[in-house]
Amino acid sequence: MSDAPVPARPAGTIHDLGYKRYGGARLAASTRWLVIMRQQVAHGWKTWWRFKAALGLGVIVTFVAGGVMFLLQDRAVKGVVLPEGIAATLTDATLPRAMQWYSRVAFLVSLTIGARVVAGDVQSGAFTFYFARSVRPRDYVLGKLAGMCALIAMIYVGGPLLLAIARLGLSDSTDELIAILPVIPKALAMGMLGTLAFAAVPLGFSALVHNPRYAMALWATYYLIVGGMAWVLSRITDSGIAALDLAASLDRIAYYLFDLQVVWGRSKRIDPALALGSVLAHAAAAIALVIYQVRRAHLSGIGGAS
Amino acid sequence: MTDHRVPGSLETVMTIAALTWKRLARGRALWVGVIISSLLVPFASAVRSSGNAGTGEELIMFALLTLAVVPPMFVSSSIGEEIEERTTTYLWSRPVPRWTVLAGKLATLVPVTIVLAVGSWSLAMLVGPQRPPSPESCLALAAGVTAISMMAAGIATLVPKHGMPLSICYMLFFDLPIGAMPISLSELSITHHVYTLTGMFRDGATMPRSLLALAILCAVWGTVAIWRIRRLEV
Amino acid sequence: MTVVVDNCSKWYGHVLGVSDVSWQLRGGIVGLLGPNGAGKSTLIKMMAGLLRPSRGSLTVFGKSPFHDVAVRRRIGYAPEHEKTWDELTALELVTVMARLAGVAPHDARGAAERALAQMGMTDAMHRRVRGFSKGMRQRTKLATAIAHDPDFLLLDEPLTGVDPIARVDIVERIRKLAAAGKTVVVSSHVLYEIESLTSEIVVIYRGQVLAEGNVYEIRKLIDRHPHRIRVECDRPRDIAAELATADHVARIVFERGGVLIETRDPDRCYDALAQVVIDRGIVVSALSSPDNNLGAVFEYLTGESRGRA
Amino acid sequence: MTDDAAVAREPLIVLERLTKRYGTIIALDGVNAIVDGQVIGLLGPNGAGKSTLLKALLGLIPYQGRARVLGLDAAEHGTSIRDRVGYMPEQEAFLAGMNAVEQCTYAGELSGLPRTEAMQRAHAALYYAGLEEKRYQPIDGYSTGMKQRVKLAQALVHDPEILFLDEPTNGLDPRSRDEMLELITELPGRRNCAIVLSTHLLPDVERICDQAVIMHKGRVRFVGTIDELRGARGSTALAIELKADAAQLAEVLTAAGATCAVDSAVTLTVTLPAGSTTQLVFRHARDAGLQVRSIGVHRQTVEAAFLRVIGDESAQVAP
Repeated sequence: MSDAPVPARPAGTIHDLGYKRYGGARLAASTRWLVIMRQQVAHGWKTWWRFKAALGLGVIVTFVAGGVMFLLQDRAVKGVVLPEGIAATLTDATLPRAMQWYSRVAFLVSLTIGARVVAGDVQSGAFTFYFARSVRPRDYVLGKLAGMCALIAMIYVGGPLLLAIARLGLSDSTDELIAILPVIPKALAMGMLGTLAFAAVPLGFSALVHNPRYAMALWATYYLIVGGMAWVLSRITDSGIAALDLAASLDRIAYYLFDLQVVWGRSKRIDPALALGSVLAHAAAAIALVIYQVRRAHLSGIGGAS
Repeated sequence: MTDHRVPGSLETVMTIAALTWKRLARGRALWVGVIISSLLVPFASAVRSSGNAGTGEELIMFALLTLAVVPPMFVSSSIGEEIEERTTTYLWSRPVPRWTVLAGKLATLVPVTIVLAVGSWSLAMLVGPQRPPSPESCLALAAGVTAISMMAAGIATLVPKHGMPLSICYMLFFDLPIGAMPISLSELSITHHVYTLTGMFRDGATMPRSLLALAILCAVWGTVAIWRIRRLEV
Repeated sequence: MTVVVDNCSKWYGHVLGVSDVSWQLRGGIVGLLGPNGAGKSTLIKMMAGLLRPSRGSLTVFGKSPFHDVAVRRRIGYAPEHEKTWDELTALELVTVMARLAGVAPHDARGAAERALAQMGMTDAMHRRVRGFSKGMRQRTKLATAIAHDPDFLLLDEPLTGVDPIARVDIVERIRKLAAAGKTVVVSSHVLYEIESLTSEIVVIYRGQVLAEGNVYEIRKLIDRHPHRIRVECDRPRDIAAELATADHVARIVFERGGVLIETRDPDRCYDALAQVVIDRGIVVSALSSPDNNLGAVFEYLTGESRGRA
Repeated sequence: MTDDAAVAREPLIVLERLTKRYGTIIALDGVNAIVDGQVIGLLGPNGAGKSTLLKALLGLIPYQGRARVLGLDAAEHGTSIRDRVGYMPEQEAFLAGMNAVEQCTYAGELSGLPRTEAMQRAHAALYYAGLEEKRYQPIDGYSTGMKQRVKLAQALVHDPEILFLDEPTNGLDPRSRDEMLELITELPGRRNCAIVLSTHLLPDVERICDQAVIMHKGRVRFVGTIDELRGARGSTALAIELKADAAQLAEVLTAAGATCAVDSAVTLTVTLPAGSTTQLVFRHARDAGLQVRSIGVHRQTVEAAFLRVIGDESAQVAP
């Protein structure tokens, strides 16, 4: 026993609180976008005016639409008919009709957050913060885009999905339930498309000019005025130019997805394929613009104006 | 040079106006403004080429919409940014009364915006309906620009940081909706009076009355702006 | 009297900028010293007419600069921040500022050119301010302050961020302005910048004037607090023996090649030390005191001279 | 990190014919230098090419020639270098509406630390920078000194091996400046992290740097220790400080055969005549009723040395 004495436990210890070198592995550069995305969501979530107010409006839209769906199930809707030519009831038409309201709410978010992202970062010197670290331009773009998508998806995917579930709940029989089960993937697809549009396009405008104010003005002008003009033009010319109106295009796609024919209204003139093409082209052009501008900012790098 | 001459008010207004013009012309704001205003022209031309001459009613609607964006952008960038970036320290340390700075800025911004608005409107009328714009409509746009600029100046001095979005929201969510109301609340709406002044829509109110209303609105916002800018520190 | 400040206070909301300051400024170059947030800029801005005192009065040439427009004609102010109207060239900027200050229109451009030349900016004056380095921005700001030939210059941190070559040059130019009879107030929180410029200082601390006057006079205040004097010499024991009995000496410590004396009365101690050195013919190779510099004065004045290792 | 030993032997920064052109402007003109040390001062007037050099070292811009940092080629391994290097920018580079902890955590995560590790290190870095109580307040309301501390903390958070500090004491009052410099000097010992300090405040360099690199017009003019820069070799002149009136002492000492230069109202530089000691100074001072406050070997200040190196076009010290 005495051969192996148990080391006496000291009565007191002073622990070395000194600096410990980080020994763990660093995460791969390809995960940086996740960090940026989370920050973008956290940033939007932070104050009442940036995102939560709009989210509140989105919730109100969902509740009102759900209420309409439930209370006025059998009321026919003006302007849209089912493929067989029968007037659509609010049960079927509420979800696609609600999309334009979600668009309005998403526009508000894109105006208060989306249209300022890149321009704001240029102005506040945040690019120095990003590019002095192992963040590549593509990480930044992907992260910001994903962040904006996540924010808008809360409204634009979440709302329609809830409405789709409500629609399932209103089915009279199991057969009907199974027959209308596709509303879920349809609502998802619709929501994701709209989310992409309202995340990417304002981001593109925010990269267009280096001043958040001008970026906001340009985005508002494009969405409200150019869209309105395109719509008026297409009414006069009976052409599909109204596809330039993002709101109308999204509307049209919604009606198409939910098998409703538009008899009159803003989105009547747009061919669904054209509408889809327009939304995707807008998003692609915007993302390309952001990538181009962020690369330029990356090359000028950190520090002063040399 | 030691005669300690203090510049006259008119001289100061002119100096500030020239300065504002130089900064506007060299910055991007002017081009953004030109782009937004001139959207009206390709639109009119497209309407025309579709074989639909139109009367300009739709054009005036879009002209008013651009007015909801362009003057707030110019005015709140020029005033709000100056306050926010503290370049006002240069101005306030000079021997000039503060209202002259405001007047000088508006003396450039308002005419420039009027030229943009009336210019693109006239061009759009010539390209689209192919007739000269009525003097009333030009006057209406000019009065509208003035009133909206005064409103934007008031808001920009009250809330320098968020002047532009607030002004735009004011136009979109307050001014335009109440202008469409049939009740007397519409007297508060700038856009309502501009519509009346164009003489394109008859809705009872006479033009002198609208002019008077706009003048009162200008005076109210102008007072707010001057009151604020006199109290502003740094 | 150029400036008279009388029981003057300034609050921003609940934040106190300047607290019950009474102070007068006659002329010459005055260095306004103090830590960040002590109230230097607030005081300067009040003198420039940008801020209105919350209480008390502040006059420049007998007038209130906030309310009296005309008196600002005689003031030249260069703000602390860097932002200017970057779209303009240096010449345009200075010309506009000169015109706003009342220089006759036909003369403004000439005045601006002269002011820029005075600041060594002739070569760059047709370039836009946007691309300027900090040194060039500071010079341009100084040119805007002097273009209308004011009698009283307020320069807020004119040397911050300027590279050493430019700093030497700017200091020289500011001194020339003072030599030409102008009253100049220069603020800084870096002591050695001010040291090269003037010996007249005002120390602002916690919104109050803590000390004012000639820096060497102020330095005498330092003699109130204990000093350590390090003497490197050939015979430290002789010094120790001689000074050990003096009532002003608190402690004597031998060090390698010398001796460290702690004293309660530096003024007397230095004299006594010199006497010992002379009397005993000691060869002193170095004499120094960590507590005997302006930095120490500054720390002493601002109350919290931290314990040194 | 198995080749830690190998990395340690490699100098911090190796530059070979490093050249960078912006159009017709040559920002870096064939720079050759080997830089090593613990606290390195990077000096030069505006436009000397310092920030371009930093950008090249961080692998942010393309360049000609070679640049190696910590043994890694900057052109190829930009992201790995940036993970191991901390950068404290001169201008404000904060994200709107964030407090110090969030900012530092985010910075750590962007440098590849897992979230929990980043949070822990953010707090540690902010403690180190002395921002204990204020770290949950939004940065917008910070004073200049506090902002500088946040910038330092965010540069430290990911445990860098080299820290580039761009004007870290700019806008700080003497006490904050002392504290900041103290923080910086402790870094190599406590965190095993080399410092590259770029500043216009040469007394700072004098106080904390052991090495200096001086750049001018896109070239490196000097690489070496601070003592080499000052040239402390065998100067016989004395720097003397009085309680008052240096001019008067200069007068009497000149009469006694010394060479004097009055530096300020209370300081002068004296070269004593051959064979005399400081006794001469003390005696004349006492006789003139003056009090000697300090005597030391006159050393060229870093500022003077810097001006000499920059001013002397031909004095290019090749490494």
